[in-house]
Amino acid sequence: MTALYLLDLVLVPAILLAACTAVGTRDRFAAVVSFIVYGLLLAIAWVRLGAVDVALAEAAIGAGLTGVLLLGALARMGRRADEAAAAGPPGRTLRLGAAALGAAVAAGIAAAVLALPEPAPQLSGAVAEALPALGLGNPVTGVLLAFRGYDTLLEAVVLLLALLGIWSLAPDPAWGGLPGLRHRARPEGVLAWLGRLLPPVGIVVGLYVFWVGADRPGGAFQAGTILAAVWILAVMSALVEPPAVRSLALRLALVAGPALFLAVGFAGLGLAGAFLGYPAAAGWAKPLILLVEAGLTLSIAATLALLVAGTPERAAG
Amino acid sequence: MTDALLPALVLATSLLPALVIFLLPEPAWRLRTAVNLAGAAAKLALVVVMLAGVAGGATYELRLPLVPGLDLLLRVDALALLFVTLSAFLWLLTTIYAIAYLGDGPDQSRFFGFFSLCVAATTGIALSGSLITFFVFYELLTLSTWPLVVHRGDAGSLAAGRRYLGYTLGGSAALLLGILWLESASGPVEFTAHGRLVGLDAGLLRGCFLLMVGGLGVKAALVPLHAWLPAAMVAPAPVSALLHAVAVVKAGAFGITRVVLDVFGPGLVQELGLGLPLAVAASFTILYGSLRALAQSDIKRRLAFSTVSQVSYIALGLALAGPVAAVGGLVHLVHQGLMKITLFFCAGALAETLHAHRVEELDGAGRRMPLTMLAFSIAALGMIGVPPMAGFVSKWWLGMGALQAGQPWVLAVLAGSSLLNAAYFLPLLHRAWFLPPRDAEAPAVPMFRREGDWGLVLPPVITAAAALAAGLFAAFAFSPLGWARLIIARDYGL
Amino acid sequence: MADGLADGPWAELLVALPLAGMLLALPLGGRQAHRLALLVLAAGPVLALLLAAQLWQGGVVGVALGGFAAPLGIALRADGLSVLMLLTTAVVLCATGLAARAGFAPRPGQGETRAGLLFWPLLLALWGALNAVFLGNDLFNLYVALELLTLAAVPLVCIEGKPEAVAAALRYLLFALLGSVLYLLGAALLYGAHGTLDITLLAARLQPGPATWMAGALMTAGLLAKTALYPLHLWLPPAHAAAPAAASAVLSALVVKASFFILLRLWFDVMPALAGLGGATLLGGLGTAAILAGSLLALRQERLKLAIAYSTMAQLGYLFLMFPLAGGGTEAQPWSAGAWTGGVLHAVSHALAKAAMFLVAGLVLQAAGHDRIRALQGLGRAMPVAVFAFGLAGLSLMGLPPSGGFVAKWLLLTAALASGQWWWAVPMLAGGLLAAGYVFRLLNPALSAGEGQGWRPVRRRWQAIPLALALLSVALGLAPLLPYLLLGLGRSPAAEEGLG
Amino acid sequence: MTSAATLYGLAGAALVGIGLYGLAVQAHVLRKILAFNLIGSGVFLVFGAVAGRGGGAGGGDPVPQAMVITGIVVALSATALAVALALRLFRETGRVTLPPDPPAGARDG
Repeated sequence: MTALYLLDLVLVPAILLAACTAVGTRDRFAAVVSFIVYGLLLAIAWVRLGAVDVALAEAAIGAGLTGVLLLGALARMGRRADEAAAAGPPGRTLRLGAAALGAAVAAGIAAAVLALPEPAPQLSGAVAEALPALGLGNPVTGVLLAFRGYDTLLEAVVLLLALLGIWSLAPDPAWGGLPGLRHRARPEGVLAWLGRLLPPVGIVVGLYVFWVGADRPGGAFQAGTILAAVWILAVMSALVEPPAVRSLALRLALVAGPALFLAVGFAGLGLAGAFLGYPAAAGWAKPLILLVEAGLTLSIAATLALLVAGTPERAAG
Repeated sequence: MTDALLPALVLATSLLPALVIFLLPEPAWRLRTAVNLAGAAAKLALVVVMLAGVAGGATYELRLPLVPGLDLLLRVDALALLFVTLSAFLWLLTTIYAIAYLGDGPDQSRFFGFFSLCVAATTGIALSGSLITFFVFYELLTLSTWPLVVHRGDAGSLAAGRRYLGYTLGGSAALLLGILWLESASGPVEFTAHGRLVGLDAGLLRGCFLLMVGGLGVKAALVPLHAWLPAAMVAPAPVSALLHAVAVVKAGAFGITRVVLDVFGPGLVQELGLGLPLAVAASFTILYGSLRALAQSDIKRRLAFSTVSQVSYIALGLALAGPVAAVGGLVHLVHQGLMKITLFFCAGALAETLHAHRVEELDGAGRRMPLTMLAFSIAALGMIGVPPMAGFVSKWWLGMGALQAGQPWVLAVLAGSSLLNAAYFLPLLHRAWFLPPRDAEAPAVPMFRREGDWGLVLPPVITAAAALAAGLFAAFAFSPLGWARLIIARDYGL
Repeated sequence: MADGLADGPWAELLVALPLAGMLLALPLGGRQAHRLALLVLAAGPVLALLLAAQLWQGGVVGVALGGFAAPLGIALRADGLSVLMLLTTAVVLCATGLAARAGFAPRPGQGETRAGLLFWPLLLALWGALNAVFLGNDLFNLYVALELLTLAAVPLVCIEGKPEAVAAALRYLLFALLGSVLYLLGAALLYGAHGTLDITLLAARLQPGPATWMAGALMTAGLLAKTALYPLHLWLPPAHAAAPAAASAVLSALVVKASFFILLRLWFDVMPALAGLGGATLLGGLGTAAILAGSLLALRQERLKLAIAYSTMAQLGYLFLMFPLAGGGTEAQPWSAGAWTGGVLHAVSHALAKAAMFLVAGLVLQAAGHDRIRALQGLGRAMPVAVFAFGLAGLSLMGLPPSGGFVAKWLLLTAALASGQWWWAVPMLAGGLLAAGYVFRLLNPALSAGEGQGWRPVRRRWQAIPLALALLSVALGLAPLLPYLLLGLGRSPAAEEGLG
Repeated sequence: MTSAATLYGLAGAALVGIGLYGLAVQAHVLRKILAFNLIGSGVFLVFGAVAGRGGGAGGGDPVPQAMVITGIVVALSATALAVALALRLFRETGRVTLPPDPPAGARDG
């Protein structure tokens, strides 16, 4: 216990240090790298908090995909001098004001956190009580797919909507075409080697994470992220081309998850008497939940991959 | 059922034509004219029905609750009828006149649509039975008049429109504040329940009175809130008639009447010491308007300042707070309308036919347009107060009322104003009848053909005759004077 | 009405149907997306009316989604306020959808285009998000709904691809994200303190304390940034002006109202007792500043859409006068909850009027190719119906009768005077006069006589769409009794008794 | 457990402060987006603290954990859109910062 507590005392300053570097350093590249490090440290913190599901999500999405997005954008904007650099470091007044604001807000939140009541009001009991009826072992999956399934449905739509937003920024002539720039990798390079080696492994890991999600940490979002990462790697190593935006198969893959979720939700109106409900009869809930999760995994993987690929910029070949 | 239906119908006779006309395509001249005239005639007929009914003791009431405490309430009482009769009658004539005046000009659907809307608003003002209803229609009037003022769309009209809106919307804000302040203390105010305000804080009541009369004073053109009115004379002549005689200025004066007689009651107004200041303000406006009129060489501007002066007789009569003076004020609401509309009709016809815009261009007009100038002369003499014209009747009752109320100084105001009236009207008549035309080569056309379109001639002749009749037959029960005496008798409980 | 109709899943459908439409539109493709979208949009008013009937017959509608009751599950809740907002949303979106065909329906013989496809799913998602907000009874779910709203709204701003629109969209996104993350932080603290985020349960369990205070402050600040209350308004005018007119209409009319709606829920339903006089006065003061600053800025604009956008900033200010004025009636008043009702009616009538104005601006752009106010001579002749619609909508903004805006302002003003807080009446009246200033400044050149050069003709049926909206905003002033009674259903007691 | 959870909650509070500072001070759009992500993860940590305090069988209250997962996905969606907008802005105008606040009386543009 003491050793673990010691870990906390090291981890928290490290996280704060990484955050400060990400905000404070003059070098943008260093800032993004610090952010990725920060994300990985944070994932450890989540494990420490007993939230392995969240740790997976933070590592894969918060640190991984967000980092890739920022790095990619930074690369395309170039590191040459621009007006942000020309403006020089922010003025003293601004910095002092911002620091005061940040400190005040942080202090307020800290006070509020310290004042939270003991014992903590919580729902873990209620979740544990209701979980067996669904046939699930992982309470987080239960919350995501059943108790607060409505949130998850909206969230899946949010993800898709972000992709539509990115697509809407395409130049008109490139509409329907391939997203992102063409990637070139030397066939004998490390990237190409990795690109050939990792996908089979990644796909297996992804499917595993999806499958265990019902009972142990994991689930659609984590699995989808891993699958997306595999695909991104394959694209970056120029092994595959991203699909054209006008492809019907792609579009079906994108909407399959949320659409399936909605359909099961509507079915719930008849079968369970409530929208997004699962039938009370034993053994019905889990297959339905797995079905929804499977659809979501597919859609999330496709959506995340295309989010990273960016706007369509090339006409389809 | 008919009791609620009739006010709605009276309102509908101008509201529906407005909506129909908006939808008509520009070239549908015949249809538009037909709708216009049918609406005007129907309204007049309905008003006559109501006149008979109210004289027989009937009441008409229509209540439409919006939110609790905000009812749209139309109620026909004697005062409402006085105003609605005047506007219905004058609207019919103004419509005929406007159709002739605008001929085949542009944007007619817009013009006549808003024209009808304007009259709908005036009808609503006349029939409104509560302060908030009054305000609703009062604002509708402001807004529907604006497109008419800027109808020509040139820089001058647009500037006049801006000034008109600036003044009237500012006035409305004051009026609204006054109404709401009063109602927040007393609850909704209807025009029937006297005594509702008794016991409220005197300071609050004075403040509300000031805000309300100040707000209404903008439309009633009380100095110094009058400057929009002379500016607005750039509008086409039928619009001037509407502004000065049928609707806008009258709405302000009518509002002051309602506030004094039916919201506060003459007794409370005196008790609060508000009558004398209002009388002084009105007297000042009367003299100031006349003096300014004297200095104008543009005919329409001269008439406009004359309106500033004449409308304040109404406020003066009510401010004096005796029943006799109040009769004088009320009856002037009608008399001034009849006379001033005649003058504007004639001025418009003179401008159209002879291109006479300035005083000196009237030389010899009497020979070239005798009917028009005859009507003009009758109205002008009436304004001066020559017996037995309508204006004389008003001034007589006002003077008697001033004596009765113990305010003899008002006689001096009346006398001075009459002298000034004579000073700015008589030279016009002199030029028209006794001087030769300026341009010698006046076209040799037979007498009555020279008058121009009959639609421009008939209306002023009718209104002049009416003004004359209102004076001559003042003693009859159905004359404006008889009606005003009935109203005052009811209001003062005589 | 049959029982089946009264008990139908209308609330769930109002969220699910737009999302289903959005999902379906994508594989369907750009040639058909607009048809599908219009079909789905047309169902909106029907569903909202059915829900209204359900509310009318059986009182507040509560739905435990999935059959899991709060606090474990998420509840939808429809009271009078929700239903009125849902109705308004359905109507405005129907009109906007019809008007948007001009810009985003495919032309004959043309293949799928970017904007021609994406506009429609984005619009449907926006509608779904709005419905989710108006029905949501769970503070975290409302966060997701708000994000859904933002991610649908931001791409709509720059869907035409103009550079200034991209910058405006980015600024909008950053403001909105900051707002929602602050909101989420507040939600976290509330959960920590009370173990639930269900509004009804929270209201019952609420304990004052540092966590609750901080949560309230953070959530309020976040929602203010999203509602663009002065001085957090900087993102609004460029975004609403740069967006295509159909999108501007929805953004100005509805999207900013969504975060305001949550603010109402927060202050009046969740923590009325904690909202002290100071906080309410602060909101009222900021609202006053918004009214004055927004109106003055609107007066100075050279371009029609910017002027309308600044007017939105000003009109949003009125909504915040509800907070200090709530309650405070006297015995002379025959109604209750005057200020609250007035504020809500203002939100609704502004939604209708502002949507009409932006749609007119869209027609102007279509006909003239620009929207410079000075160069709009002859507009009155080129499209009289649209100009008339603009004027009618202006009535509501000025708060002049007959219009919904008038009734709203009347209620607010009376509440101010009756409770002795006359100082709130001053900005309201001044704002009305300033609004008259900018509305007539826009109408003035339109009515001036010069013939506009090269106006492309606009058919009357396109002009009829904004006219219908403007007429509705006027009609709201002639028949507000129905909305008033509707709003009384499930109304928070704080609306009648005041905050604090 | 509880004290550790509170520690991470305090860290979350500090992260929000750091992120706010970055958002205000940094002009480069990507760095603003990065700062926003810092604030976001700080908020998630506060949620985590709330969940961790809840104890529970496996590891704390699963409801806030699920909310955090939802939040992470939503934050990624927003980040992706913001990055795409920033790239588009850069491509159109060559700028990597937001243009200064629109002047009050913006002229024709």
